[in-house]
Amino acid sequence: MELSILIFLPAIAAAVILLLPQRLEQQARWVALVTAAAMFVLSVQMFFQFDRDAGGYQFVERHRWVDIGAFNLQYLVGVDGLSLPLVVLTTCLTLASVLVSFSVTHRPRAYFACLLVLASSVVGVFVSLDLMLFFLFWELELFPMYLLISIWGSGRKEYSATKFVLYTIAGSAFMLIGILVLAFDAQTFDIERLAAAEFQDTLLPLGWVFFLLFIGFAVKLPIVPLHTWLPDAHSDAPTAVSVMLAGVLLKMGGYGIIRLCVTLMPEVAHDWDAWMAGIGAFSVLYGGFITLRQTDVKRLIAYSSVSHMGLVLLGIGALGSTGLTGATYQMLAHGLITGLMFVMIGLMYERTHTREIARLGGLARQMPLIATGMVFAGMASLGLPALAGFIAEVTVFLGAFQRFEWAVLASIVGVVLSAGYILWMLQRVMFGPVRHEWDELSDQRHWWEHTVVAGLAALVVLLGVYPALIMDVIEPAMTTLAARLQA
Amino acid sequence: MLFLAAEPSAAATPTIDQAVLWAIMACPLVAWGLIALYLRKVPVLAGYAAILGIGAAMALSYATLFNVIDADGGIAQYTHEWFTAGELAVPIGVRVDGLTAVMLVVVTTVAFLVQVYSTGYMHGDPGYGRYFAHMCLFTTSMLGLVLADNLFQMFVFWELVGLCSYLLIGFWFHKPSAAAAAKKAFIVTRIGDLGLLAALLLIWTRAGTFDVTQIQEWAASGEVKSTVVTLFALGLFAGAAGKSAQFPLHVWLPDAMEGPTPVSALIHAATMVAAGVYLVARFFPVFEASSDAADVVAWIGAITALLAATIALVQTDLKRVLAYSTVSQLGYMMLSLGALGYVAAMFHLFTHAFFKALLFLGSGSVNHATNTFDMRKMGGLRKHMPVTYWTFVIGSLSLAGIFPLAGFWSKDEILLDAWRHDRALWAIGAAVAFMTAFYMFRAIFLTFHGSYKGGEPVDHHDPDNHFHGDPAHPHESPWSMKAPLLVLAVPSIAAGWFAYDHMFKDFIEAALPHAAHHGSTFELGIAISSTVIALAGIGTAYALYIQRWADPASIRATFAPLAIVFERKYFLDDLYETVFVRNIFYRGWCRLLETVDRRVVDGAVNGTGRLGRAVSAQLRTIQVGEVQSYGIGVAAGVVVIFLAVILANPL
Amino acid sequence: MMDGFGPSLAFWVLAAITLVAAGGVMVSRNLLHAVLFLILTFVGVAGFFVLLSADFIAMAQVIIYVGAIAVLVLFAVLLTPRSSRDNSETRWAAPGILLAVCLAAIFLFVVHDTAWRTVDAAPANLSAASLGRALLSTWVVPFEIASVLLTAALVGAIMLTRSPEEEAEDALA
Amino acid sequence: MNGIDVLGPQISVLLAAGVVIIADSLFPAQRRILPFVALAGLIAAALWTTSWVSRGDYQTVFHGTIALDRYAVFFQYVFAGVTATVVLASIDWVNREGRRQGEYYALLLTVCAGLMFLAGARDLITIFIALELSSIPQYILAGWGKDTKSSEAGLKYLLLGAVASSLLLYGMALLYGVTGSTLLPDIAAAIETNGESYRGLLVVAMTLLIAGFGFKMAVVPFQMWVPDVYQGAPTPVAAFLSVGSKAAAFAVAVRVFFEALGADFLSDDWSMIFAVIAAVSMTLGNLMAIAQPDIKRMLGYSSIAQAGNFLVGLAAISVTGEEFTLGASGILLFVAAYAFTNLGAFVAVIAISQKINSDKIADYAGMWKVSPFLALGLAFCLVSLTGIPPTVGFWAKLYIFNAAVRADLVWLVVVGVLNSVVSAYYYLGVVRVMFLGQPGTEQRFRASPSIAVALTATAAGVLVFGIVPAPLMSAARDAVEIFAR
Amino acid sequence: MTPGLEHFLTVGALLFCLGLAISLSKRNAIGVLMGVELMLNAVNLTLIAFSRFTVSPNPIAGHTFVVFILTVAAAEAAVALALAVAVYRNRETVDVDRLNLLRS
Repeated sequence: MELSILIFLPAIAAAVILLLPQRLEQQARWVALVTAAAMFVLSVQMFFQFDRDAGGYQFVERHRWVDIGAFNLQYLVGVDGLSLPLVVLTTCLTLASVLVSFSVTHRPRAYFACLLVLASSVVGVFVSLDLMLFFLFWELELFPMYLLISIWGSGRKEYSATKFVLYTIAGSAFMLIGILVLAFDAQTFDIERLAAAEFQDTLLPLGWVFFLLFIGFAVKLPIVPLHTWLPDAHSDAPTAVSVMLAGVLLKMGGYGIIRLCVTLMPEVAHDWDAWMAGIGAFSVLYGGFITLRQTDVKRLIAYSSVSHMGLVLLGIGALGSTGLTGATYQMLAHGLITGLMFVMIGLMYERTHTREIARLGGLARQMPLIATGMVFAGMASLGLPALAGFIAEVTVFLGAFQRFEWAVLASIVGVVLSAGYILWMLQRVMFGPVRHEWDELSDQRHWWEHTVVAGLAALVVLLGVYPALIMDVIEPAMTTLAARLQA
Repeated sequence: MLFLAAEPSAAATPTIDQAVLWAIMACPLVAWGLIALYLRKVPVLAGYAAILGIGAAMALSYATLFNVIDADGGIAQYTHEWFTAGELAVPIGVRVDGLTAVMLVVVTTVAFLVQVYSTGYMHGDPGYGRYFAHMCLFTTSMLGLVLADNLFQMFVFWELVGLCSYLLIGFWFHKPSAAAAAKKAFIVTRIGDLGLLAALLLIWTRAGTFDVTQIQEWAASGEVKSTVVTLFALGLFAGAAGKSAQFPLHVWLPDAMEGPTPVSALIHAATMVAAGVYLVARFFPVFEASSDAADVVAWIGAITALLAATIALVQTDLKRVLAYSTVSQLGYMMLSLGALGYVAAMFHLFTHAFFKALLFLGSGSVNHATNTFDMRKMGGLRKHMPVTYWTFVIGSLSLAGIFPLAGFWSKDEILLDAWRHDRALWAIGAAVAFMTAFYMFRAIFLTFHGSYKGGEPVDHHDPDNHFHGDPAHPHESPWSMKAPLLVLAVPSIAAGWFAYDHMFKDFIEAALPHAAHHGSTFELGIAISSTVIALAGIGTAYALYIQRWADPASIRATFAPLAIVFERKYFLDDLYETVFVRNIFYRGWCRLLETVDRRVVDGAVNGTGRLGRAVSAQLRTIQVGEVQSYGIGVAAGVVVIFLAVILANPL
Repeated sequence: MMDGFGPSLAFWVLAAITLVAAGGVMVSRNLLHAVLFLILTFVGVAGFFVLLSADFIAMAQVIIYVGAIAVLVLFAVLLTPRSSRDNSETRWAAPGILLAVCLAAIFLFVVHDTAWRTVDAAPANLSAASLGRALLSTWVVPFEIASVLLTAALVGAIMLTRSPEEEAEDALA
Repeated sequence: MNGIDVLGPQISVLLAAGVVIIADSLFPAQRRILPFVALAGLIAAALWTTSWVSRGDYQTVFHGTIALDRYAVFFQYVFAGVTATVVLASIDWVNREGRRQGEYYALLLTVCAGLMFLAGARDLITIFIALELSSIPQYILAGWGKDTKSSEAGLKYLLLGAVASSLLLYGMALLYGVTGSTLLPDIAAAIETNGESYRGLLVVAMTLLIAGFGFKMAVVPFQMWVPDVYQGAPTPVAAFLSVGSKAAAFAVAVRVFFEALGADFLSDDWSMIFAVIAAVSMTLGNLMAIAQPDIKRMLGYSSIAQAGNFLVGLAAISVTGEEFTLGASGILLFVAAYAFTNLGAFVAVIAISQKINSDKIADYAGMWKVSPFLALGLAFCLVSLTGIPPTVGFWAKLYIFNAAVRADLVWLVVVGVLNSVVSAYYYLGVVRVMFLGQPGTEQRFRASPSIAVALTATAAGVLVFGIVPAPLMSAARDAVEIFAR
Repeated sequence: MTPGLEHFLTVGALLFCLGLAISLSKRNAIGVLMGVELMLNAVNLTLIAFSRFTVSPNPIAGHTFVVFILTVAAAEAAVALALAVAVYRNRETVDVDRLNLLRS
């Protein structure tokens, strides 16, 4: 029941918001806030209710949905150690997104409704245990994203929104084929049963099926060379959307690779492991190098996401319990850190209305709190120990090093690159001589701004110093998976 | 959870409670938290909180030290599980032994004194609270690094001290040079940290442990392939080289002088930069097991020592002289470690911490009076600031290695080890010793002797300038600054006396698994020769800068090419920054990739879109609007379909 | 009935008339001539029907095609001014004709490639009576549909050809 | 069961047509009532159909020429619904046009009756005549508008339609010649017994049938009339064309190809042909739609691409068992989905175009501000056409692709999904213009009640079946079960 | 030589293709219509020939078919001419190659 509430509560709230009368328009944010908070509380409660020792899926709900002969779909949701943390991440970042959007006054009803629908669909992706349900939610997320970017965005927002949607649709088109082929062979869309199925004689060679699914997820992750939608989407999206996009939407890709590609087709995963690790390492480096050249703060962070998400793939490619756990942890860590980063950039942008690094400078003097937050986020982003990113990165490296020494050695160079671009950005934006054109600007001052920044920062620290809290949830699931992979 | 009882690992262990060890870290951390959250805007309290927190840590450190001494340098280790990720199990724990105890004491003592000093030095700075917060965080991290019982944890704190170093170098972030220096420090040390990270990965995959003791035993067991040990050792050393500013990664340390002077004293002279030495010492058996790695360490150390000393000869900035001196001395320590002089290196680290901190604080005091570090604008300060002068001289003498000051004993041991290991190393060491004595006294003579040249005028329009004296009339610093100088003068003189009866040696060697004899501590010939060399250096400086037997400028002109090389720091900064980073890397490689990304990768995407529209526009022209063409389409369809069927599947 | 010289001669003559007339439709530059050729073709086809013992259909062919359609077309042609009676080809003629030739080749090929099982004697029940019965039993629905279709076409044609003045009048009413 | 009962739906529709004409001429002042008479007829037809369904009285009547089965029933519902929506959507246009109103509705109803006949036709003659009954009034309707473009569209449509139906007829004639019968089951039986020896002829006949039906389906290369006619014809008529005649063509094609030409040595051929045509149609249709500035023409091209999607289902029919059911029911599902979706889109276009007097997509800029209801409805339908959840279009595509995968036509699915991406580009382009563009006028306007009802009904269908697709799917599946062997 | 089924079919096919050629090539709408009528005639001829020659349980079907085709042809012609008139009224031409208001 909890999962259904998580999925449908925001959807219902979105409907409520849309039905608000015009004069209560500005109250939409409160409805959204209450909803997001309720979701967060509920998911956290689930997180602690979750039985860490029992394997398999928990909180499972199963209903028949479409039952037409061979076309047999279920409403089947549940969480395990992989998806539960991601669900919590989603609700957490939804809350953060709602809070950072508190100052949105342009068509607030539609805005918050979109945001909630987005949350609903992302949660749906993470908890669906039926392939078709999964795909449905996967596609559903496009609407709100498209509208959010194209209406409330900036710059070339229409271009970016369209690019985002087309890219995702293209990826999911491939994914759909893979899903259909798999489901045809196993005669079911149930992920658990698919995982148990032995695929023989599929319509397509299983490797192709893997590849088809992989493409869909790689677009989302994103993996070089399928990444160019990300910088555009990020740079033109409003803050909250960047938070959601970097924070949870990219994770859908990594989640999909683990949940579908690797779990359902372990043999193929074995054949392709070196490729995955190699592409992951390549993404890390490539993203890092290109990030160094970015002159727009948001684009910079977007490219850094490309680099960081490469690590996820590297960890997955290791196909071991450590690598997979690290990959999952990296998704969480990156979600929080980049979320925080975009919040900070958003706060800054709200005041300066520019993201051009060249136009900024010395802001730490005018807005010390924002600068502090930015430095904190930057440090987390470059993988500073005691913050979440470090644990994730090192776990990935340790997990993958046994099998792919060179890939790991190559990608640890990314650690230096990330220090390079983050510090360069901080130096240019926050430090240096004061620019008096920004003298009028205020520091962060609203309670929601404080709450978001402090909350996310606290979580980043918590994940950095007490990883066991989450690792203990992720690990059993990944160990089981790894055992299956070794078999 | 952290304080759950754990089995101590060694039998003859110190009885110190692990809570004390954790508390050593916790005290400054609490102070940090208090300052960061509540006392940022209350400068006085912030300073006191920092002093209190670090003072408490210092007290506990001394307690620990005496406890370890009581246990004859035995090892106490308390390990817990931090987290597990699949096969990976990461421990968290504390380990205390002679090495740790010495480091604890050095770190907390210097830190404490520097905090006291800072209350005077940083007085009136708008970032006063922030300063102390960073200092507390640094102390915590440094203590954590020292106390760590495993490489992973060490790495964590290793990076954290790097962060604090970054924050403190860039403390005056509005100065572009400070911001750039901070960034440079972080990135350059991170390059070294790659090696450390690789070592971390290697040790986990090959030895399956991060534990210090186990790694030492693993290396000492001799069952491991030597390349693995060598690679591991080199990885560690790469990290150490970054932190300890060894060639070719030394370039960040001189720039780090952009930070407040107390910071330079604490972080960039006494503690953090010594962490590299500490790391190598911590894993000394690994280097013992790999002579190749040891040689690399020794020679890198020697090169660094020589390089930095030569550059220090020509510096005009007091702090930079000290900075290069630090680099040079760190090279000395590395040289010693590479020459398998474990004890000597640690001993030098120990003594160096005090006198170098003293020198830095002294230079800060000078700056406090003159608003500058440029020695060409000073002179004659001896009269105005006697305490500063005399403590500075003590520090310099100690650094130069004059009997019986602290530096003499430790430097002497290093030269002895070098002599025994490789004469070439000794020769370099001796040359460096000469240069050290020379440039230190050159600095003293330029700064404190002669006539005062007026200092740097205060720019009152600069909101960041909190200088509140009058550079035209230099005065002695307040007691908050003088007291630490005086206190530090004591160990600068006396710290070397621990060499008596192998006291330090035995104590610190107990930290190693197989207590071998790592060199004796004294040999008269070496001692005399080094003293002579040092005196020669002082004499030369006296001759040139006091007696003016020769004009330094003309000497410089004579050796112009060499002087330029020194002054331009062997062109290394230019090579790195301009040639490599900016041109080859940034404007070449990254730009190439970015262009590829924009034009090719993204271009393919946009190109597909454009192609689609173009194809669409072309295709639509077949809709000419004439009905016959449409009918022809139909008829052609029939023909084509029929032919296709027949061809595919003949009758 | 097919045996013998008479039917053969009739066939060849009819074939000649029909195809030549059809070719005449093709080559006529004047629409009026084309209509006349068209009528000739219809007549030829009617002749074939007779030859194929489909007397009723032949009659219907003459009545409907010649009597109705052709006359309709003729009127339409005559009602348009002389300038619109041009019957030349468009620029698509060459490919169109080429395709038609291809199609003809295909048709002829399959027709002649097939081993037809034919009956020599005409089937017994091809009379107008049995046609009537079939129309009113098996194909009564199409029969009814056809009536609706004609009505609809009639209504539609009338509506389409009403002049704007009538329209206006109608709209006012 | 007597004939009246069997043909009840068609008769009630035709009766309504008659009543409309007569009422129009007798009571010209009461014209407002005409569409409701037409609707009454359609509702009566639907109710009549429902009464069969409730009786479960499925059978073949009139000597096998008309089948009264679930399949026919399914399509009768679709056609009644489509016609009703078009009638609703036409009211404004017809009122504005102000002329020959009764005849317009009567012709619409006639087409509807023709389509309904087609749904049950099981005999070549009946098929032909029913096809013509639905076509000829459509030619007239296409030329119904006052402007030259409309006449031109009508004439073009007719001339091409005539050529196409001649081809179809020739194919039918050959089929008859080979098998000696016009009844589909008899044809199938004859082909089973000695069809192999007539293969060449059968292939020709089959090709000609494909051409004939393909013309109505509007698939490449028989599609070229589509954009011109859609653009020129009055928009309600274009809406009707795009859904009604296309659906009917597929209805009859499934029946003919499955029931008559299902023999193994033929079905391989035609399923391959359909697969290729499907791929080409999707690709060309979508590509041509990309740069299309006129929304009606754009919808025309898109309908070509959609026809390609339908054909995927036809290609996926292999003649035995479960897979057949999936492919064929996929077509039916797609027909229903497409009916909702495309009609919805057209209804919105009708309303908007009338207000702004333009069919240019660029002129739809800022429609969201001018008329949120219409913009939202249109956007939603376009999303459904793209095949993104939660719309019925998503399920239709999914189902039909699923069928294709099961028929081992993965390559076709690849083409299909890639085309979905292309189609997303231009469908969403319209959405983008409507939602993000700056409106030329701030003058807000409301949709008329009839349009509102029509759009609400279709959009609700798109949404409801987008969330709960099961009923529609099972209906489609039951409908094709009669073919299962 | 006795004319058999093939002969009639040949004539039918040729007539059909002539009709097709005409309808595909003629500029005048009425010309095109004539081509269509020729095609329909060819179909009729084919059907009648089949009725006459082939073995069939129900040979009258061909004849019936022809009747319907005749009907439809008439209806089609009527509508076509009506549309042509409508076009002519607006454009003063029935040349289909000038009917190109609707394109690309």
